[in-house]
Amino acid sequence: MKDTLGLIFAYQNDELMKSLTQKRALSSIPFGGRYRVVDFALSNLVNSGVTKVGIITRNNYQSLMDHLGSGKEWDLSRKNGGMYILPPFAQNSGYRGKMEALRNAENFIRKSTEEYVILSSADVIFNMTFDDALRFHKEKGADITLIYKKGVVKQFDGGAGSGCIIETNGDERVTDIAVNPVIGGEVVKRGLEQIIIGRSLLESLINECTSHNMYSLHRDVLQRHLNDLKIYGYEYDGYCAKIDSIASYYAANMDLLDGDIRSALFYQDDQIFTKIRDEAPTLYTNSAEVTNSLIADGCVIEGTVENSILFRGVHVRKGAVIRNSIIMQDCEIQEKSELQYAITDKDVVIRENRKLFGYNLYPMVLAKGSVV
Amino acid sequence: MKDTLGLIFAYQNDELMKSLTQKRALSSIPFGGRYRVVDFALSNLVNSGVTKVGIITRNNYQSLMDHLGSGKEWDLSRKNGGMYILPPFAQNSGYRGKMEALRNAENFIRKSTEEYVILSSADVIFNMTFDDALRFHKEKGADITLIYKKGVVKQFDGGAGSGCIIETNGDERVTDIAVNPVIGGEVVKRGLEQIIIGRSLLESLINECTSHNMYSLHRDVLQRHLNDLKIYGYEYDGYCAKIDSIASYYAANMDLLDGDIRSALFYQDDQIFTKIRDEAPTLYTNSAEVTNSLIADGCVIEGTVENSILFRGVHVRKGAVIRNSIIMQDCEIQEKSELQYAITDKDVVIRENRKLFGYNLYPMVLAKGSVV
Amino acid sequence: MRTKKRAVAMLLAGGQGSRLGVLTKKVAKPAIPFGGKYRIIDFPLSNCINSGIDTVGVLTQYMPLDLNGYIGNGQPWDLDRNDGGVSVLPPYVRGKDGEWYKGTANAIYQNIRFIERYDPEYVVVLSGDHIYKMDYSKMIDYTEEKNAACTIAVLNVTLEEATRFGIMNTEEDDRIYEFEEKPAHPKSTKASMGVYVFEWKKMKKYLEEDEADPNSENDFGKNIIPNMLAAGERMYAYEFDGYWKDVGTLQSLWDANMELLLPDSPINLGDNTWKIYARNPNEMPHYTSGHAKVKNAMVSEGCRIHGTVENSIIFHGAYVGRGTVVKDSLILPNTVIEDGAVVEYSIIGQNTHIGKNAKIGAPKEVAEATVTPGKMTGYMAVLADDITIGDGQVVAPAEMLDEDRL
Amino acid sequence: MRTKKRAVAMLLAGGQGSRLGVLTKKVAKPAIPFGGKYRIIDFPLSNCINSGIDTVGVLTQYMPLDLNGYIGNGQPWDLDRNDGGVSVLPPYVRGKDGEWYKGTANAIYQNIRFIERYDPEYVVVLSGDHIYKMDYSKMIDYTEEKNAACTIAVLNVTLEEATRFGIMNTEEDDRIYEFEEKPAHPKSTKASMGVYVFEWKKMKKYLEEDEADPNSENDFGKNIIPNMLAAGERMYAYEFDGYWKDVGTLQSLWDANMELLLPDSPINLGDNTWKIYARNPNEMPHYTSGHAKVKNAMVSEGCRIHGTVENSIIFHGAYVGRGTVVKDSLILPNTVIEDGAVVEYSIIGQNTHIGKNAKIGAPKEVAEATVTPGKMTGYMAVLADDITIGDGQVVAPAEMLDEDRL
Repeated sequence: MKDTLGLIFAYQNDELMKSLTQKRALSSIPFGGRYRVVDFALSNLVNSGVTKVGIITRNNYQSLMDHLGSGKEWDLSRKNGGMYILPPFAQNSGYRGKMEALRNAENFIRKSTEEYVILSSADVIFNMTFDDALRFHKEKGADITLIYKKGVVKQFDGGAGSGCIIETNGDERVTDIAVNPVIGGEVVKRGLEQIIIGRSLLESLINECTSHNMYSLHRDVLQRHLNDLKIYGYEYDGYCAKIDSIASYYAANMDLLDGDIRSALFYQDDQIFTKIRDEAPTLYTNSAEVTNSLIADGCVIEGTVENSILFRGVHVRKGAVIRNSIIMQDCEIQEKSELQYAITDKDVVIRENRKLFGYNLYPMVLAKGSVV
Repeated sequence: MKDTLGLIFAYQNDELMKSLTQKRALSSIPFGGRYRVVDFALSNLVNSGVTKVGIITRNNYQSLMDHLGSGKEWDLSRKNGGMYILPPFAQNSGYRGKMEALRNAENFIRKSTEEYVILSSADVIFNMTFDDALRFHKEKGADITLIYKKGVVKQFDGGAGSGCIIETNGDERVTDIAVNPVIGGEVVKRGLEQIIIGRSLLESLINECTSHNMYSLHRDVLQRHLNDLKIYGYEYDGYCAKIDSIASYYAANMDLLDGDIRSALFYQDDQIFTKIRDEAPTLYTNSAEVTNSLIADGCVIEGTVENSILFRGVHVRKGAVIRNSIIMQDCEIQEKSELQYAITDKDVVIRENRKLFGYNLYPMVLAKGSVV
Repeated sequence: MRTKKRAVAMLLAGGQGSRLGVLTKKVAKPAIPFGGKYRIIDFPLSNCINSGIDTVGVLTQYMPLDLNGYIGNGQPWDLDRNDGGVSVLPPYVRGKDGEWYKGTANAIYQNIRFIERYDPEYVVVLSGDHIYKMDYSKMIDYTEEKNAACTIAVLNVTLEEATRFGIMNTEEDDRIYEFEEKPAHPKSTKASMGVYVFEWKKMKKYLEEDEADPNSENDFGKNIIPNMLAAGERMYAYEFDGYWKDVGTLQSLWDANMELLLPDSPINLGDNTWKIYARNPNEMPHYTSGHAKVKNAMVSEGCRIHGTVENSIIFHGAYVGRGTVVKDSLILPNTVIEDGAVVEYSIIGQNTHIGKNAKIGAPKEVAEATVTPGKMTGYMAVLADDITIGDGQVVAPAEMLDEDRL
Repeated sequence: MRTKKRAVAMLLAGGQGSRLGVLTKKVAKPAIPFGGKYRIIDFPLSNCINSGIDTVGVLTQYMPLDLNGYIGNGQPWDLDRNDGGVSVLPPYVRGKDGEWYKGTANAIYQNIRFIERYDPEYVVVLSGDHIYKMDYSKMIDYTEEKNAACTIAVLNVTLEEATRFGIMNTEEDDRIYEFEEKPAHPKSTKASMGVYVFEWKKMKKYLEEDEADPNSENDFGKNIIPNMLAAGERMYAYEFDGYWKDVGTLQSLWDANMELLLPDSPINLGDNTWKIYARNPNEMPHYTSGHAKVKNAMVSEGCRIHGTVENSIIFHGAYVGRGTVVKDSLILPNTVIEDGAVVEYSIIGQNTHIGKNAKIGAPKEVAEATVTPGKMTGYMAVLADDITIGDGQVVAPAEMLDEDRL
């Protein structure tokens, strides 16, 4: 897929998740013990053979830049192509929609020579290569192909709605696009915000939007051009989770305790790459009691851990109990403290004998660096 | 100099040079046939053994980022330390002074462990290592050391004034600091905007300025604290040129045709590093007539070139004549055209038989990509 | 960015390590896995960068493919530099004939041109056989202070142990007047750690003289050091009092790994002030299932643990099935141990597959009480890399197995 | 990021290149400078990356230090990859004994394990002796189309030239039925370029059989190809009609360099669609002074030209003094030619210093008319790397000089 350019929307900074996104973009939230959310979008492109990827940022992207570095871990530190961070123009403090964000990448797109572009939102957890979808796009002679997932959409409280729901005919041509509709428990085709489009078409659509002060990809491009452009849907039938609320973030992490989902995401030829951190392996002492948990390197476990995810460098001291929780990098859970349904951001310290309990769908979030 | 952090002010975007800085920061203006202005500040730090460098940017820094890449060419693509681009906070559209710019780097400075900081402006062309100056700084027990150059300041029309002029006593302690004074032809000590300071002192000065809404390094720090801080001057006696106007930019380029200045800047153990571009060596045909010129790789010369600087990939066609000019990357000077005292930005095409003449101190500037 | 370097390190990584038995069948000893995710060579390489030495030549000769691939461009150790960094130095042909490295001194001799590129004042000679953390820059400072031609790092051992080491006999100020290899009646307890700092100019002279001597074995311990002493060069012992472990035998490899499980482990891999770097495999966090029981163990990323693990090191990517028991063992990377198998007091090579209900080794106390120890293995069972043990098969304690058992 | 690769390239860079005389005294032939800033190996390496082959093994044996340093981590050719990239493969010791590469086939045989890491369908075998631009991916496609076990790239030469090449005799559809090495009476003009594409599974089989044959010379041309033909394998000639030049002799090296000066040079180094990459020295733009006269010449960065240069290639970092004349010559990197010297029809090695008013070689026409040609040098004067010619000294045409002349 040398003829395809990748563009990642990495600027989402969802208000609904603000406890975790206060100092970082959604795309750089830690996930699954050692990853960041953006690793999935980026690895999918790399695994598809895309060697030139632009990352569209807005604000709070220092943490994202620190994570991505020179792109080495994704093999995108290259002489030709590779990874390009696309910072916002100075005066711009926000994008009203994706088409406005793409204006920021216009120069990058114009200077590229690839025939196709994959537009990927960095808020979906999935492991997919685009080879088959691109073949489908070419065979259908499509102008735009939307990757979708068929199923019942889990509705999380505080979620950003269901995104776009499409309908397709027998030929998989898209016949209707609904933006954030209210849906019940029915099976729908939900767009994953992973889109294949010709580069020159994308350029002209950006121009069209700019000159008409339009900005929404869904409303101003997909809905408006539903009839005059050939828009197709391509079904992805693997695991996926959209991160748009604390609840959906928590649920997607907990999904990883399911062996099948873990297999689908990680034990594949196509790996999910992430930034290296040099840590020793995790040490279990004689008093450790760990069940059904995912544990990164660098932890020291002297207490009890159940149904939880521990990031790198967590220290669980003697008598401490962690259940159904997500403990990020370098947290320390001191003697005899207890956590249930909690998400502790990086560098949190839970003092001795403290007890903190959240609920399943309303996990308690402790901000970065807090000492409780 | 492992105990020293480098910070480069790379955001200058001088209004006086706007024909060259329209789409780039001053620090990324091409210079000397294959360099960018920022290469000097960056190489000086690297040559001094500094391995952690923050680059303070503001806007129009895409071109700077493209140039710097991962920092590989400066050996600053490292696991520990290396190069950090410090983008502005989103809402910030400009800095009123260097202390305000440093606020942007506060986090970076606080997280560092080095004892000293070198603050370096990326608008000076010079080749200097800071080892001796740092030794001086330590021996004197100085709080702040200003590197200065003694001499008559060349006044270029349209220049940004003479910067700061200092006076020092016999012990080299700074006794007076004048900001942009009007000066005649006398010998003065001109600050090169290369400053050594303790990291913790710098942190507290940034805090002080922030809390009092002050922003100027010269007025609010150096002048205000002239008596209660130990501010010393350290003389640099090599070649230097400050780029602050088209005329000073032109003159500094032309200086390179002087063998002694070339030696001082380039034929040293301490090299000036820059981004690699893969070009074949330059080809002279039978009709080439080249004298007293500096010529980068990738050129094809069929015409006449005198007292000029040719960047990479320039094509001088038969019968074309270039005198006293600066021709940037990938320009094409077609048959029988003639240039005198001209600066052509990248990708300029001069059509057949065109004749363009500027004057010595008012060279004609042709904007990037123009076809004349 | 100045090419002149204060010190260049030369790491002797050419040895076969034959006392490690089947583990070195396909890889050179410095590439043997250690401590859950490391390899032995990570220790000297990390020591170099942590000591501020950014130019390292690695002298390889035996089965270098894995080692070369592992070292790569040196990036994991921050040794990918425009000027210096890590270079792998194999033997080569010049003129008409090629020459293998005849001995440790000859290996350095053949690479004089490499060293001279950097015009160093000092050359640090290291080996890839030891687990330790050491700041070489302090030893270089000491060499400079003493104005010595050569400094040899020594460790204080017991008089009994001293009979198994190269021993430095020194004056009161640590100047060496005699070197004895494995003395029957040691006069001193200062054992050489195999870490040397040489003043380069002197070293070059002795290397050239040694090369010209047809009777020399071209070895540092046997030739260069004695020659320098005989010539009256200033040579000093540099005392090191940290943790240092030779991992040249299967037993010492097992011991050194197990010491990582001690409370306040003497090598402390979690110490951020002196990190040991490794080429990180890209694996997800390890999963410990609802059926698992893990006590006093080290588990690395990519592992899936469904059984019981005690007093063991599980290297990255390994799988321990349900009902499986692993005790007192090292399970090297990417090995699979199926359901119901029992592995006790064993070292299991990389990528090896152990079938269901197989039985490898015996409980440590049982083995030690009932079995005749193997020459290399002691009471342990040791399995090579890349082999398969069928369901229900048995590998006895003290056995060293190099082929499938189906 | 999938480890399985369609094709892996193996570049044979172990030859000494003895016909290049003093130029290969210190460096392997593929590391010889070419075209002002390149080295010969830049051509096959750049061809690989431009053909989409990102996994290259470089087989070295002779004087590899410079070559290894030059290749480094492969970054200049965009061959520094997390998976694949360029790997230098020296000979090594396994078991007890080491084995030098006995022949081209043996060199590949010894690195079967390297190749198998990438599980390729095809292996491309290249040599480091030729200047050319070629898209190997088209040749691989052709191999696949023809369902061939091996494809050999051929060039159409004259019948006369054919006597000096390995010649492929083919059917009408380009299937090879016979291979003749330097035939006295060639039946065909299809000369082998030394570029092979093999189906890996087949190749491995023949390599193993060849290794088992004690009488084999372990050479592709002498053993592998004939054996495969004899066994009836499908082997095809792949016609290449671009520029291709063997630079195995001093004369051909000079010729190939000079062809860069032709209008519409056949190798066109300025073509951005097929870039030739090189490890770039960090040097400033070259300076041509007010006294200089440069015509029909190639000048690279870092040069300082104060004299007359005609019909010559001046490599990077060279200095040509005032009043100095350089004609019909190659001046390799970092060489200094002082004021008033005259260099004609010569090749001057790297870092060589030529004193004032020295005289090297003679005008081409004069030399050709008056001098007995040297066996290696022809009518040229050839100076080794790193030597010094004193002021006023003379080096005669056809002379090859390997030491200082003061």
